[in-house]
Amino acid sequence: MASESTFPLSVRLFALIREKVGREAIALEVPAGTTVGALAGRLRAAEPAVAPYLEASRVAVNLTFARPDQVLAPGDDVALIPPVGGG
Amino acid sequence: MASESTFPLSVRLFALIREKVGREAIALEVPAGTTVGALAGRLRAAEPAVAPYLEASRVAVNLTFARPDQVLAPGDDVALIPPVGGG
Amino acid sequence: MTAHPAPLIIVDPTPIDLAAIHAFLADPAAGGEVVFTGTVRNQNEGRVVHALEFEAYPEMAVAQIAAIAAEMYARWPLRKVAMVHRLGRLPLGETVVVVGVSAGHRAEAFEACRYGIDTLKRDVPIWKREHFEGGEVWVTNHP
Amino acid sequence: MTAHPAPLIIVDPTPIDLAAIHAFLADPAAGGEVVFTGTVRNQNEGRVVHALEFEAYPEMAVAQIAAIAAEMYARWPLRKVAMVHRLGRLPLGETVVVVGVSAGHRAEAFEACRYGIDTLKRDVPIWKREHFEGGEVWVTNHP
Repeated sequence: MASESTFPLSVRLFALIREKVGREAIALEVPAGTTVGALAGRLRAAEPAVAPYLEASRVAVNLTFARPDQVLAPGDDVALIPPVGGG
Repeated sequence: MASESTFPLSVRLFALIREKVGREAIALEVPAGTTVGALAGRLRAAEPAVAPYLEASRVAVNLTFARPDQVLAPGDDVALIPPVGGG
Repeated sequence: MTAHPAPLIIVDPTPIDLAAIHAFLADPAAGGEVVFTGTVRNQNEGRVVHALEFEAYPEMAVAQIAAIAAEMYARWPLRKVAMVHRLGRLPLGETVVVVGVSAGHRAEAFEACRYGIDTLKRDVPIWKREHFEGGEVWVTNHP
Repeated sequence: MTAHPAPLIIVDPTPIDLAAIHAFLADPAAGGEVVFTGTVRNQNEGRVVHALEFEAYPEMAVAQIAAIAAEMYARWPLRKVAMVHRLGRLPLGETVVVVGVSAGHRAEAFEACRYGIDTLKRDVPIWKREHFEGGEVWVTNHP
């Protein structure tokens, strides 16, 4: 491809992950066409401290749990959801 | 047997049965050794109006549902329990 | 024999105090509490209901409920059990019966509460007279 | 599409008002109501617990609870659904979560209430930090 367009994506962190990583969100710049399933690699590269928590976590996009094949779009509200403990 | 001893037994009535029979209890005089299972015949003889309700009802003795082979004793607190509707 | 907290059992015409029942069920070792509440509904089997009237054999009703509570304690690891049934004539929406259970974990609380109300409806000598649009009738629970 | 009464959904730090939830669940056509209440317990997995602290992703928690309530309405003939979760640091005995359901008949109320709390514990983004004798730890629900 001649030129690869990218867009900024902020991934929110909560609870244990927020505490271990030491911030509220990780800012990424991702290529158009990036899927939810490809996020883990990008997060690990951007912030190694998040690596141990990726496998057990789910990804939420726009307030819903997302499937790995979902393609991310500019403006998506993305969050990393570690195992929950409510109730 | 030379002499047959008997004792008085009052059988309490409730709800539909009390209403249809028109009283709170049926007074019986029963032979010693009378079982719970034998009560129906005695009640029917003493008060024909109770007959239609005997089959669907249970007998309680001293605040517990009684088995048909239980032998009644003087002073027992006996009640006819039509199908319940609580809750 | 394990000692269990005495159950809360009431069968009388006073209005049911749900807050008092929740307070009774509270227990430092209980993480979950399930409360079933039965109320007077506006219809039954196609009839428009105006009120329900409950009559009991009160001494036996209390004894039967105590026996049911004892079974619940024997079958599940429960903290507290409350079973309350109101008597008399009750208008629409009024609370008729409450069965409440607290336990360390929710699975037991749900199962025991369900067992409590099911068994109460089958074995406790309380009768219901339905005042409906056009008449009155004694109504029994389906087995 | 059938219109259902909007569920009562609250996820915030204000104390949970059980009486208000019972009042919300009341419905002329509901004969039965099942309310699950979860409270802060004094121990967990052998640890002596002093308090629990709940954090949420609040917008998503509300959206997920709304989705669970919609599923409950779709699967069972319910009248009203209430799902309330408190946030912040809560001492022993405090009410953490309430799932309440009213329905024409009790079987559905029990099943739907159980489904509601089970699903909330699995899929709603709320996290729990346990303050115990000797430390603090994030605790997750077992699947």
